[in-house]
Amino acid sequence: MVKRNKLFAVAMVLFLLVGTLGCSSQSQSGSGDSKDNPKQPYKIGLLIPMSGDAGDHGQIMIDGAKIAQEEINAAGGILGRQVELIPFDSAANTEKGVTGAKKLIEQDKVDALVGTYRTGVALAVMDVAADAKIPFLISMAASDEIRNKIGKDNSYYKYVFKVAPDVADYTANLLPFLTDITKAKTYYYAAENTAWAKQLGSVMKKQAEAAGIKLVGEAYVDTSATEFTATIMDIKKANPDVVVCGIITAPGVPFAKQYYDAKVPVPMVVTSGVLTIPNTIKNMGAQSDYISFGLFNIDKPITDLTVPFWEKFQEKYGYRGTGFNEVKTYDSIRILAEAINKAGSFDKDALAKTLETEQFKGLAGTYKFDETDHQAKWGEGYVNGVLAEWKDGKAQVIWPENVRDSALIRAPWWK
Amino acid sequence: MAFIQLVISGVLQGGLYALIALGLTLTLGVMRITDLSYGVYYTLGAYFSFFFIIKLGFNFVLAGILSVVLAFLIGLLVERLLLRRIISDELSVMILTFAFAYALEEIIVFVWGSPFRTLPPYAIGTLNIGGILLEKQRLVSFAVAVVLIVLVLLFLKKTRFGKALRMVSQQQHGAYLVGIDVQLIQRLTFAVGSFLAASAAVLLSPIYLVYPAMGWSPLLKAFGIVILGGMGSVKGTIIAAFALALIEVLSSYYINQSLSQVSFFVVLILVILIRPSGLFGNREGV
Amino acid sequence: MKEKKLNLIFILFWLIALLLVPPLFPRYLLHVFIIAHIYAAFALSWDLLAGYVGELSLGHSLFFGLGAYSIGYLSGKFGVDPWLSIGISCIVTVVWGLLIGLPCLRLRGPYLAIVTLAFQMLFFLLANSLYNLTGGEEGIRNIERVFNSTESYYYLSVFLVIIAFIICYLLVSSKYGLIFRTIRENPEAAEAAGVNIVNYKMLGYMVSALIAGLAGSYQALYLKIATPDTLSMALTFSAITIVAIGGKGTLVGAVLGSYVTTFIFDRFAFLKDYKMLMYSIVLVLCVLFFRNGLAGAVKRVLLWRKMGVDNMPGGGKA
Amino acid sequence: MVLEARGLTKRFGGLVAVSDVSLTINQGEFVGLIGPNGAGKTTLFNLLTGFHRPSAGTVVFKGEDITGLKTSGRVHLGLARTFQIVQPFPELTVSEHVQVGLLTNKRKKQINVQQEIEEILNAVGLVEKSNDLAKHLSLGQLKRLEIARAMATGPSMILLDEPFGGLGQHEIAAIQELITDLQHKGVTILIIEHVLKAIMNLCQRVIVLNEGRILAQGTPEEIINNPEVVGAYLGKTDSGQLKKVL
Repeated sequence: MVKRNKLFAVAMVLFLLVGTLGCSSQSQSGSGDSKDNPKQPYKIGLLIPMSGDAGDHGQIMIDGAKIAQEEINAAGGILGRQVELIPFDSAANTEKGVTGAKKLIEQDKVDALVGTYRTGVALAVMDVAADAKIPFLISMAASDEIRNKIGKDNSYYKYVFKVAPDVADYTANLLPFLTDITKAKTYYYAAENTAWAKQLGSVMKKQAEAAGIKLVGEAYVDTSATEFTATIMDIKKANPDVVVCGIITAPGVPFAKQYYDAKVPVPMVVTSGVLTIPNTIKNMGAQSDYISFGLFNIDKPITDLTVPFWEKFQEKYGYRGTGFNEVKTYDSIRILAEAINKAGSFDKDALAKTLETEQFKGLAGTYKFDETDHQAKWGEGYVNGVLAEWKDGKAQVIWPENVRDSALIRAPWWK
Repeated sequence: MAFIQLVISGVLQGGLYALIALGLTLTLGVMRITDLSYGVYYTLGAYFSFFFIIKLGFNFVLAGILSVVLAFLIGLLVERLLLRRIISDELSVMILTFAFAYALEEIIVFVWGSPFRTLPPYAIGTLNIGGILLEKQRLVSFAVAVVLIVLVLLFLKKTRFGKALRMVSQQQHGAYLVGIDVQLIQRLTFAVGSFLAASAAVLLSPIYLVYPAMGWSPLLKAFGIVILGGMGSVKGTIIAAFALALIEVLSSYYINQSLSQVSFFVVLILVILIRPSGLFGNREGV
Repeated sequence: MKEKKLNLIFILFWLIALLLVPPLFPRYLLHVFIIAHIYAAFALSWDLLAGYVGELSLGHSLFFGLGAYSIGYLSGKFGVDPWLSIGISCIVTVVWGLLIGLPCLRLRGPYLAIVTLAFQMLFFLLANSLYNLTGGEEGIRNIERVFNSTESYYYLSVFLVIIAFIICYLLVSSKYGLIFRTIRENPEAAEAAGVNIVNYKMLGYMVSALIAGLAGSYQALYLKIATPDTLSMALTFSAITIVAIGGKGTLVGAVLGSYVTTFIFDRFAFLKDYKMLMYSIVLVLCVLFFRNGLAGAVKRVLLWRKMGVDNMPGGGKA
Repeated sequence: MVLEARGLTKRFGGLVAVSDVSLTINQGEFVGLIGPNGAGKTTLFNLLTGFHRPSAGTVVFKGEDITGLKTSGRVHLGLARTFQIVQPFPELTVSEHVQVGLLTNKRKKQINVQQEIEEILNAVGLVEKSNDLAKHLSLGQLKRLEIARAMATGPSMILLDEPFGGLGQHEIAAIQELITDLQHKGVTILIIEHVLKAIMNLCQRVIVLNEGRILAQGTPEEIINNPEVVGAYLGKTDSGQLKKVL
């Protein structure tokens, strides 16, 4: 039994060893505070999911970010300093996100943070960034709660800006499909039973009602649902002019397939997610035809940056962007660089002031942040989206009119 | 009319639920282990057919057969290399199979990446019989599922292996005494379970979609069905599968569409609490 | 009785080592230690059930999440004092443990595992979908800040994990520990020896829920937010991995495993997608070949000359 | 009368394992329970000790209806048992096996646990093994450990399920002695045994179970000469052959 003593001694040694290991590698990487030094790169921490169920988004974000980095560096960097990207896998998990933010700020000494895919992660990381007074550009997380939080304590979240669209922007993106394209009087909302889809539904309802369009039915399905006979029967019974689909994860595909097979006589438009990704559509065959969807960007001359970016992306990585992840990450980094260049100094307060007052060009349009809640504005003259329709596995842009490929392609069985 | 349509949809779905749950019920009965990696064979079946159809361009039937055969072989290997070592320790088996399910998911991400994949349909279109819509794809999948289930049932009833399997399931010790190679029976049963899970995936992945975490939901469904039907009762499993599918479809139309999963868990929890041996189980003390 | 003294020595050494951390280590590592302590407490609660009572709780993150959401509600929504909130949320998780345990613990093995999993999935689902009640993916925010410095949060985490360890240790080294082990070893024989297994399992389950809930509410307090991540299956999976690596049924193993995995995770952050793969393969190998984990290996190295390893009393069941 | 069963019936699905069994056992009695394989002896034990719930019938112990009581509750009342196939706690030491029984013994104040453990281990002859893990014991030692664990719960009645099964002559004698000692201490004993010879000497009364029913009961002498018992054991042969077997 006395031997147990040794057991704990060894345990202690192991424990201290691990700690020291952490310590020693820390001292290697913590390379000084020589900020504003033109020799030092300008470090941007990317907080993105690279594993877990949102894992595939992360790589696309990095791919978009790298193009921004190359372009900025080729143009002489940010006030002469080269841009360095330091990604961290937040695994779309709140605790990992905070760990990442702390590591990037305290150990890697980044100058700014960009990222987060999940709203929950963004909300937790905001506080870390605000405490450390590090600029944080939220690129993907969309919920209103972020800008509400900034709006409530604008001086504390002075350096936090939301490049990502708001919930209302997601639905505003779809609205032309109802008003201009189909001239619908009624619509049906089919979505998955998540908070996000419910938020979308209630905002959509408000916007549609303002445009004189009535909601005639809604269905919230499980995130693991596979059988949609009941939903489709309910849609047919409600007889809307358009179906708005908020099923953005796995069940979206069987829903779309069943929707196609059942020949529901009205067009469907999808807000975002699985049915807007080329990879999903690739092998669906005819069953993906006639699905319309909203996107934040596509290879059309929306600004003069857009087409070159999409071409560069395709050429460099051999796949098409999704119009979400890579675009918003690219834009965030560009905005950051442009703002510092405009401010003419690395001073954070000057940067915040510039971000609050100036306008910035991105792939998706012109970014102008709200002065109180730091939300990028949406609509004509600001950031705007596009609507497209799948036909033969290709995305045909159907809105806005100045860049569209064709008018809405109608299925033979639509009323 | 609406009711008939819903019942038909429920029955079509039920056939596939039965197929998925059948393998698990055999494994549980014969091996007396809680196999939390059962869903992995479903995922593997889907990825194999994705690989054969999309990457190699095989036709659906050939790809399907190759996929289920591969799943069968992997089942054999897993039983031999992993489970056999610790099969007597219930807790270790659960931890191991849980870890294995996770590991395999990560391997799939490593090999095929994590994005959603889709497969082309094997039968397109819908039959309209007096206003009742029948998707051809679901009809085909149901038919194949029923054929497979009937084959398994015949196999259990008629063949020597089937009889030995039932003997092991009922009286493991007795089976030893009459000279049955229990290990062999267990290994083959485990592989047959993998085969059935994979065949369900082959039939369903062109209807749904393919992604690394796709196996968890069928695993839970299968467990729910097996528990509802009574552990080790083949008859109970099949009845429970159809009952569950019908409840899902009917409740989502007449009550609320968002509640099918919640109601599944609630029903499952209630059944375990009120009648732990399941609807058709007769084993004492659980 | 010597063992008791030695365990006290361990706790003392450990405590001193932990007190040395803030002056010696950079601030970021304090955060890593805090996370490691949260996981250690959570893993301890899981080990108490799996390693001593012999029950596999596959949905254990349920209690972690309940702790996190309770403090989220109390402090974040109703503005209750955060310290009081921690206390109340512990009571809440114990009550939930009772509510769920009472009917479930009559069940054995696979049934209990699946029912706990079903409960966890149900709550995860509800947390994600009941926006008005749970905030969905955004979780429950605005949990009051209790300290301004990471150091203070660190000391609190030390307090938390030591308390968790001591509770578990006192429990398993008392007569209850012996009774738990009889249930693990052979429930029927335990019943025949007069052990009312349902009652004792209930006791283990409630203490385990309490500690998991404490870990969860501390995490929410520290991050100032409670999100559905706290109810996820991945969290349970990490507790299982930590215990499998550290050594099941040893308590020390849960602590060691947590330090090792948290620091490895931190060191190998650059591995991205591969680290989960590595992690799960390590876990499979641990279950197959290294069943007594780190604590077992340490024991083996120390004792192999003196006596047969198999003769070690009180060792975890392989 | 210590233990009484009235109309005990147990059905597993379609199979009736125990059918309408009524029996009484008196204080201090030593009763044997015999019957061919599959006669339902162990199932009857499980019904008496609460491992199974009867499909019909009641069990009364010391005048109290215990039909709905769990096994542990019955143990607390003083009804202990051993198992046909030994059920040790493999990773626990021998003394811990006894300690568990003492811990759950609610009728007795725990004064000196260590001393009591020693006493019991002495009685079963395992005192020098007290720090060994159960998994390292031989079958004979495990059988004795079973009895030690049951004794530790302070029973007034013990149900022994084949305590001699699989043991050699020498070990059988040792356990026989142990059981006789128990009886002398006033413990009521109900024993299932295949080694009929062993119990024929020990028992005051023998109950014969066949196909789930009580076929006969009486003194050992009466049982050996009962033609129905002989038939049940050996089919249609004569009683002389049974006597040879015994």
